[in-house]
Amino acid sequence: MRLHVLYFARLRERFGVAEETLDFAGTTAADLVAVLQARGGAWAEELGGGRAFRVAVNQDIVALDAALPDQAEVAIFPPVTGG
Amino acid sequence: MRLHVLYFARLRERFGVAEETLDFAGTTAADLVAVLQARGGAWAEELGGGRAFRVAVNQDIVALDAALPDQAEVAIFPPVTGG
Amino acid sequence: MRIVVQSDAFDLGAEVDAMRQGRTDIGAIASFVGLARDMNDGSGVAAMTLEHYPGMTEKALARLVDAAASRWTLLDVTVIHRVGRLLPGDPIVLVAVAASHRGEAFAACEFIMDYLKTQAPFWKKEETPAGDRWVEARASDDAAAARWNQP
Amino acid sequence: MRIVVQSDAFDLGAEVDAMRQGRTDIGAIASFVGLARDMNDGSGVAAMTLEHYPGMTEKALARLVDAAASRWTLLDVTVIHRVGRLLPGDPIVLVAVAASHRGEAFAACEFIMDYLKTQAPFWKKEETPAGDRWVEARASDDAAAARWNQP
Repeated sequence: MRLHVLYFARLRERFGVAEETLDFAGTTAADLVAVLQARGGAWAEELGGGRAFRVAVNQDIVALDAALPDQAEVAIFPPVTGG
Repeated sequence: MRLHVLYFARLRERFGVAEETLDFAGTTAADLVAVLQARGGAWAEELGGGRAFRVAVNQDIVALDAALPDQAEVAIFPPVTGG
Repeated sequence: MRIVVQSDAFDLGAEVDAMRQGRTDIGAIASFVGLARDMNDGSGVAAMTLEHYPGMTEKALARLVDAAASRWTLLDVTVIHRVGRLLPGDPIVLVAVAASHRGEAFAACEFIMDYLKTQAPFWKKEETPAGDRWVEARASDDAAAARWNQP
Repeated sequence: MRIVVQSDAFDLGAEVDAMRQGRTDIGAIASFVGLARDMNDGSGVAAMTLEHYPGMTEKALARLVDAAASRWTLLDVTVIHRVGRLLPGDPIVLVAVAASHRGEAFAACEFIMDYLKTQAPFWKKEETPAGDRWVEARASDDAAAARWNQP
């Protein structure tokens, strides 16, 4: 399936990318995170379990076991700090 | 001793008096209330135990056993309803 | 700290702007405006008149603010209460509390309102279709104030 | 219900006046303004920049307001959050809640702020003497939001 993936705040800066379109062979948000983490470097550091992050699918925050629909807009970002 | 006594809101209206100066032979706020209640009519109805009222001495709300100093400003009024 | 009893309307925006003017240490301003409603206790209300105890009122409000300031770390507090005749929709009371953090600002603002409702010498008289009536104190207001005494 | 994300400043007085304009059923308006401080985590802050997730932000704020409206009887809610670069003393966020009674207005206003802090996709970057830094989420904010789930 094809996913549109967005990164925000510290993750956007550390990955050096704000958005990308990916062909994805997995099923869940956790599968996608594993694919990204395997890129190594900042990807492994930020998504490898040491730091908290959040995943939103089509603009709703989801748990990592959530299934990803084809053409989903998936966002990965740090815990929020507005207000 | 001499007391300056003020009445507010419903009590002022029911007693038909906003303030008066009294010569008082008692000691406590309860003694003063007993004197006023003995006037009968609205005084007995409002201060006779059936309805809640508050007593302030020199602009602080006090309990009925509070001693009254000479020349005190004593106010008697219903529970407050501002805000 | 600013405590005012007045018959004129107040300006929430101007009061809050005055609190934060020239300061960069305030993180949170919680404020409350109480308004006259057209209904109370199941009856229409055409207008109300607020009576108070001049002299004691300002002292009682200052005591409430002092109690809040001894309980939370506050940067500024404004309390304005109107007296006289008010129409439905008119603002009656304003409480604004500035603090570094929101939890303190919210708690102190609600605390001051809850105690104002039971401790400050104001009385409301309502004009209803059945005639004028003095508003009775509510047990729920006593309960709201009492919960701040719980551990 | 009014939910806005904007870079411009907002006007608390005008927002609250707009809520009550032409109405006589509102008894209470609780409001909150969060401001940029000159200090955070022990360091001076010269400015901050707020980033957000356009599209999701408005949805997330609407969900918070809906959650509050399903929990308390509310008459109106306004939420305005600024984005972009802000200086110490600048207002960041406004939440105003109108209700018949003050307990509901206070609770809903604080609830919306607590959940906004953990659910709405905004991120702050601070300019400090040691360089720029992303603000870290606080455990105390998670705790503040979690207490609304208690029975």
